[in-house]
Amino acid sequence: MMLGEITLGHYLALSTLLFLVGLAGVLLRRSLLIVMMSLELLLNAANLALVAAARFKGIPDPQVAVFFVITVAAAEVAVGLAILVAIFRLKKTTSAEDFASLKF
Amino acid sequence: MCLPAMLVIPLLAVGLIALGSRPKVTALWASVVNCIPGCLASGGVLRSGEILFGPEPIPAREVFPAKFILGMDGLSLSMVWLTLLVTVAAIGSAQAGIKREKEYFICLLLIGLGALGAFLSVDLFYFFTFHEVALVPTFLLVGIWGQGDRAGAAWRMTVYLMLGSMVLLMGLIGLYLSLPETARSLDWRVLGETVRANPLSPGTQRILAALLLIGFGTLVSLVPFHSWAPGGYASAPAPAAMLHAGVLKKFGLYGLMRVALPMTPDGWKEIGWIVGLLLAGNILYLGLAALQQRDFRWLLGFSSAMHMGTVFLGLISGTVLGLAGALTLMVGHGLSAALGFAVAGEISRRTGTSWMQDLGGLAQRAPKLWFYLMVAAMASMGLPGLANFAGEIMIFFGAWAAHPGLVGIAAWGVVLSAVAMLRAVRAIAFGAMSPAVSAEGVADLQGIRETWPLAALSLALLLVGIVPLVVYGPAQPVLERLLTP
Amino acid sequence: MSAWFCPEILLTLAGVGLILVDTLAPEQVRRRTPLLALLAAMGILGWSLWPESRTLPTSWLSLFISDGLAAVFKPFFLFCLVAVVGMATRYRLEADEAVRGEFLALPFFPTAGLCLLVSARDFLAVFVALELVSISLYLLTAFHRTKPASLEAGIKLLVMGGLSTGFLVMGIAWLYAGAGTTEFSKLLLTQAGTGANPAVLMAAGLILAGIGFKVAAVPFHAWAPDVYEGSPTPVTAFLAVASKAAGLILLLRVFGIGAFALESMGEFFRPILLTLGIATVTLGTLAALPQRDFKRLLAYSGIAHAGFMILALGTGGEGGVGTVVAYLWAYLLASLPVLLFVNEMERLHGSTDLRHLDGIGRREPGPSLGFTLCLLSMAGLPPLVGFPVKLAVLANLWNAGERPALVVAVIMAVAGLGIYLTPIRAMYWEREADAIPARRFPPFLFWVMVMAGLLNVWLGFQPQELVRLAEKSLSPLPVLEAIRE
Amino acid sequence: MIAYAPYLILLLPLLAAVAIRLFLYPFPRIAVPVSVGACLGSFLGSLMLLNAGTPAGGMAAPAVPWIELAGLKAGFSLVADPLARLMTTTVTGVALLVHIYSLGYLAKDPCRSRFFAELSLFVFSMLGIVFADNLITMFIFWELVGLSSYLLIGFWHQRPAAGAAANKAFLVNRIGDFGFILGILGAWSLFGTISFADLPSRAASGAPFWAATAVGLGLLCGCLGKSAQLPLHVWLPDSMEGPTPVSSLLHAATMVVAGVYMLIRVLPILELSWVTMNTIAWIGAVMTLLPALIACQQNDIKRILAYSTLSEIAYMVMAVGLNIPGPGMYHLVTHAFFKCLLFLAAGSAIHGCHEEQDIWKMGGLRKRMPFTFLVTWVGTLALAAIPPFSGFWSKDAIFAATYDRPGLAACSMAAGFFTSFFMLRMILVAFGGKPRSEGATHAHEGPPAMVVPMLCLAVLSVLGGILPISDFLGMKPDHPHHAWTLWLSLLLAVAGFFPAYHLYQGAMQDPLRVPILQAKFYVDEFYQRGLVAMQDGLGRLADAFEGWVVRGFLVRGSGVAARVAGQGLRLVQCGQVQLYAAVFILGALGVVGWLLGRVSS
Amino acid sequence: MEQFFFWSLAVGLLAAATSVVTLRNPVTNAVCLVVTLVFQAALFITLEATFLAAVQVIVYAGAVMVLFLFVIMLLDVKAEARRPIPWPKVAAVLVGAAAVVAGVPKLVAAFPAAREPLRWSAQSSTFGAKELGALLFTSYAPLFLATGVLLLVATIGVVVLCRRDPGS
Repeated sequence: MMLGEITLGHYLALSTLLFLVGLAGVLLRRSLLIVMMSLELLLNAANLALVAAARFKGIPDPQVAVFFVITVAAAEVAVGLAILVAIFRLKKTTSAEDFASLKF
Repeated sequence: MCLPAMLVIPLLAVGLIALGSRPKVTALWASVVNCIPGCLASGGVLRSGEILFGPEPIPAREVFPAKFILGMDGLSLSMVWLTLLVTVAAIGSAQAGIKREKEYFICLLLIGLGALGAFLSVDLFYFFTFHEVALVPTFLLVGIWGQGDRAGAAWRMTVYLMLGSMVLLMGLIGLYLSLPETARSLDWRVLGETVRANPLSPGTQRILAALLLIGFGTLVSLVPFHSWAPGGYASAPAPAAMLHAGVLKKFGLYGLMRVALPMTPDGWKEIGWIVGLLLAGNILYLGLAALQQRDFRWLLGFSSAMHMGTVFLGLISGTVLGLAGALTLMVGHGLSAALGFAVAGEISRRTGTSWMQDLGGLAQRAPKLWFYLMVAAMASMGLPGLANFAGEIMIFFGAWAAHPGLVGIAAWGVVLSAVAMLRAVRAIAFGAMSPAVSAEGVADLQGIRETWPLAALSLALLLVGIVPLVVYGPAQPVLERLLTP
Repeated sequence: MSAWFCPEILLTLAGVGLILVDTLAPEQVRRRTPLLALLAAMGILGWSLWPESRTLPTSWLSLFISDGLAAVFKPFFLFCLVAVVGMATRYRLEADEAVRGEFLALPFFPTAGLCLLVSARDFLAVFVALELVSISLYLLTAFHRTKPASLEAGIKLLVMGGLSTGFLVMGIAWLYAGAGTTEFSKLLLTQAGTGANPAVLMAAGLILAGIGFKVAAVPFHAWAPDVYEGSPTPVTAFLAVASKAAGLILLLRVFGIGAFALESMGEFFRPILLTLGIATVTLGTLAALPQRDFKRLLAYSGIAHAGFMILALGTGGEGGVGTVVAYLWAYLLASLPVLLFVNEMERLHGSTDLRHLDGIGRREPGPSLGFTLCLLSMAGLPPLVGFPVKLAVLANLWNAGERPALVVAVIMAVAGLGIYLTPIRAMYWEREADAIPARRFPPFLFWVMVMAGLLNVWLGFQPQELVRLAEKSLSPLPVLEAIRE
Repeated sequence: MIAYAPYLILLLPLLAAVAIRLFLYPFPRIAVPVSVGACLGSFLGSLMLLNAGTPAGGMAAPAVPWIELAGLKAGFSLVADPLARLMTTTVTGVALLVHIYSLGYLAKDPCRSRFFAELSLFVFSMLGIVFADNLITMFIFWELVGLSSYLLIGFWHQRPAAGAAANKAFLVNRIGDFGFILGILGAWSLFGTISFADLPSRAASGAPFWAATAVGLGLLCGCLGKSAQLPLHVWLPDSMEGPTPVSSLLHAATMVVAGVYMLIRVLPILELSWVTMNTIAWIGAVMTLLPALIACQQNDIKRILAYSTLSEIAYMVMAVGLNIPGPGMYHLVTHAFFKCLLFLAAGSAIHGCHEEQDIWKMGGLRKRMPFTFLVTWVGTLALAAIPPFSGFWSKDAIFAATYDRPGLAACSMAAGFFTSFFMLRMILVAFGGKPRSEGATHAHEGPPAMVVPMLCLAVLSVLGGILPISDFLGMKPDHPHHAWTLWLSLLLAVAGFFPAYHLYQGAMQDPLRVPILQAKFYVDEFYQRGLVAMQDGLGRLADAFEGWVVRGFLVRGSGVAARVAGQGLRLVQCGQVQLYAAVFILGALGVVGWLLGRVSS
Repeated sequence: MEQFFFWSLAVGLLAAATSVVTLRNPVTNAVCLVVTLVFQAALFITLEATFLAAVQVIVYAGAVMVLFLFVIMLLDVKAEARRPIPWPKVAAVLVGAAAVVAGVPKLVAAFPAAREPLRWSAQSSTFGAKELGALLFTSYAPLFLATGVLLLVATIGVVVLCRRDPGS
């Protein structure tokens, strides 16, 4: 495999691993900023898979999808950061553990 | 038109009360006036066998299979009259000026409405729906105006009844779906014909019969699905207990007669032995438990649940006689339970207690009340001349050939019920006057105003007891058809 | 040309217009923004009900479809919008009053997204529409930024939403890699006749997680209670009704009538949907029982309702799909008024704790009656509209022979009664609340609640209308039909 | 016209009862005469009917249908055959006298409207039993008689003992009726009829032996309850808590013999099984002796008479068991006269002594109440079967039939001995000697309303022996008359007086103490500690099970379980968004893993 | 050639991504994220998506990251304080991840098309800005519009949320 030819499978595997790293970040980091970065990693993993699919399937549509994903990701980040800023102003913290007043 | 009128009148009364008319008067008048369409409809039934209101049933599958068809035949006739009468009596004996009077009478009217609707519905969907209409008013009645552990009783009663209803619903759904797709219908007349033409497979019948038994059985407080009943009735305010024990409980029996028996005859026969076992439990277990009650309302609750066993015996007898007896006993039990709870209500309203050991000597203080107490007790223990006896005798004769052992148990149940009732009467009526009874302000029933609901129920008991033909006569052709395979 | 006046475009324009008015117009006009917003929402609703207005621009038709389902549900969302905007005009933003214009305008955009979503026939379109909704909702949830709970809800929704977006996009990517297309009908075609494609299955699983988030199906539900509780109540309404409905319709399109709806795929998806459904119903019902905050209670109750719908979907076939459609409408009719009531309650008391309901039944009989009826409808009690749809779910389960799911559904339907009777009990049984607010409910609430209650009753009694709606939503299913043949 | 007479006779008392209950309740001055008048009317009607002289088959009055459905034809059709006519006349006659007696006895009771209403109700019910032409009708009135008995025993509400006795009477009767109804059902399924008229022909066509036995024993149960025979006799002595006229009418003369009447009605069924017949005969024989023994040690004057009643009824039962209904009925009629007389006399004594019932607290009444003393002697001699008093003739016919059944003969004749013994004991203690209490010192005769009925009954008790009752019934026994039974029984009866005289002449307290007899053979205790306790124990068990297991554990438990499950599920919802994410991810991985696992397998 | 680029870029990408998740200083995280994105852009180039690679660098690495850094600076976020590593949590994640990772090759191998080898210039189907643009403005035009609305909403929302001094 190491020396074999690069296939779609390789890219998908790489994308999956990247996705897993993102998930780990979402689960483990306390800082909501980093959690949001990890969310970006998730989207990027998907983007990688999309582009690979476009290349190997020979269709342009996944690449269009990547456009939308990037746009959405940007909007999401903007909104997320805005909320974070608002939260920080109110509570002076961005640690996920400090947001557990709503429960049970 | 008289059939929908019977549903519209209580509804109008509810509206009027909500808008501020005097609750008791309005409710009472509505329930009395409601007897007029009842009379008209009965006249129609007696002339032509059955009367209907609503669209004709179409056997083919439509968008939604349920049709709002009201109908009345000889079988529903007596149930409808039972409802009308007990509603009048319950509202009549309800206390005007109780807290939240408006809601109180609205709830009572709604229970009566639900029962009437259920007995008048030809379509199983509406049949079920109307019964459930009474559920929430019951919850509120027990919860707001009840005594003792009212919260627990209300919850228990409601959840239990709901659970039973859901099992019942499963049975009805299953019944509907196990018919061939072209022949599906919810109209029990059509259903009956369909099933008669091509009976369901034995396996299906068994399952359906079991589901219907559990479902209806819970509503009827068949052992072991009974435990909502005694406590619920003990906690309920008297008119609610009258309506529920007297009328609404009959829904389950009526349903068994109407649906389970004709639709799943073989399944019903197959599980007959289970029913036998359970009804024996009703009679013996609940009868024994009734002996130990110290609170008169609890005793009435147990005894009311206990008598259901005898009705079930009529249902599994497989003879017209047994079924007619079951029907008569349903009416009798409805009237006597209503009377019993009414008397219990009057007693505890006057003396502030229904603990039998705290009463005593009531017969001297309140001879009229004692008289009605005696009527209720005697009816409940099956004294000839009152309706229950006629029903029991017919059941015994009808079921003797098939289930002599169960008839023996049921006959012993009469003894048990006598023991329980006589003990109660002795404790309440005889002996020296207890402080609660001799207390200031305890009075006998005052004039016609307080007496008439009890008198009406007693007279009805007497009428059915002496001329049971009024109950089983119109129903006879229907019952015969139910049993024809 | 008139096609360009489709609701999506009108909504966007209205939203933008409102913001412009709010920003630029003189003070006299700005004071009228709430009225303007309400009128705009109502206008669009009216327009969408106009028979001609629901076609889409032709150039959109490669991504969107204008079928019965879309036609039935665009008014649904607009209806929600009207309610949400109405509630938003009444919601207290406290220190943030200055941005009420934005608060009123923002819901228009996710509504447009939802309208797009229900007519999407391509996963890419689904993604974009869904994100339009999600991102607007992140903002709306956190909108009440002086309230820590609101911000916390916003950030929680954002994190979980981002996660689910990741799964959805990943699913889309794998779909491209596996099948080369994301269009529903093409997906159907590519799968038809061939064996199961693992890549497609995997993609479907990931997408399911993404949609499951929207629906708040267990185990993708955990955000819902916190977010519902923390959000401004109008936004809770949007989440609970519109957003959830959109998720279900998506689920329905994807697993019920498009994309993965082939019979051969049923063996993969039906067990999953049923399992999810069972888990969802159970958790939603049981966890709702001990809740003390009304919005949180509604969140769990919403989870339970979603579970019922997923169960219906899990039975497969048109019956299941039609059931979900009818159920959603019933859910809308029952839960929107409830939320409206809660919104008013919050306005008076400043919180949505259940204790504010104590004794409200006496103080505000009219609204309380409507509220009670809606709650009972949610409980699925006849004769309210919640009953026939729950009945349909159970009937589907029976018909499909899914016994375990059926049993769970029945038990949870009964246990669910406890959820809704608790507030009713508080309203009617309990003593007056400690702090009675000086002000009373506004008169409009009386009419809205009473009308809503009566509507629930009427449709429960005559559910044909709902069934017609369901039939209509299923009318053209060209691709699926073609493939089945 | 005469065919409707039974209805007239039957309904007059009912009308009186209803009228009093509904309208005349507050006006005892009108209510009481109405009741007496109704009874008089019934009596006159009975006399007319008795003289109507119709054929032996009797005449059935037109039927009123009750339940006619699917093979069961139960209606109120009345029969007026000689048996019924004789019984009617007896019942109404005695009842009329007791009514009149009550006028005096209860002259001051404020509740006498109720008393007379209940008394009328009783007469109605009793006549219903008499006229019933089928088993169901009989059962209906059977129960109504039970009800009226209950009401009358419990007439004095304020006395706790009255309530207890009333309950006991009703319940024990109910237990008997339990067997009775099963017997009726059995008879119905065995012979296809419930009509007495059809029974002989149907029974003649035969039936399986054990089935017939079972049916017979079932019907016997009814008799045991109502006629207070072993083992259901315990209620009768207690029922003496009721007013004395009630004891005399219901619990001596009429109601308690209804069981015998019923047995005679269903004799065709009983005859089918020798087991049944022997059982009846032996129960009768044993019950002649046991109560007579018990009575020897009782101190309550009414109880002594009650035990004697038990013993006398047992003679009638034994007669039925020996298949000689004629003498049985004969004894029934004469017994009605003299036992009613004795009770009225006892009532008179009690009344005279200001409600004192203990014979040891009376004494010396012979002087103060000579008339009562006289009629008591008349009754006693009739009871002890001393010729020429009526009891001699009727008992003799029964003794005669035991000539080839030594066991039965021994029991019944020994009973005769003890009867004489305890009756003389009663007379000596109550009427002889000196007054032993304040009440007895001031004793006096009752008003004329009380005296006249006693006089009538005394005459009847003396002359009753000349009534040709067996002939009237057409039930003359066909076995030969053996003189030795006559002489032996007479000898024993007379012999009974001697020890009594020896022991009790002038006695101030009872010289005999036989604990087992004082305790009535411990039957009550056995029932109370055994059967009632067992039933109550089972009841307590059921109640506890209901309360703890069903309501407490199962019902409340499931509610609690739901709550606990809800609380448990809430704990997952800890507010930490990353935990939510973990749940989400695990769920998604689960779904995907399941799908892939499914496709690869 | 393909192998070399792929493997080296893959390793770099994963390493950078792992650093995003593991390092403590937020600024470092952000920089690592930029590196990740650049690596990914390079991978896009190996997949002949040159235009997207450019967009990736400009939009993501340029705009989004600037936003992140801006917020980090604005909020003055400190490095996450050291704390005992939540071993159970980490272990659980590791075990889960290991299980999934072990499953990845098998999973990928299950794809019908997964074994297609990649050869540069072997296929002529490259999609440049022109093709994508055409698609975006024809078939996907409605989505394009919707994205526009989305951005509008986001803008409004951000403005509302981040206004200074609420209420005054």
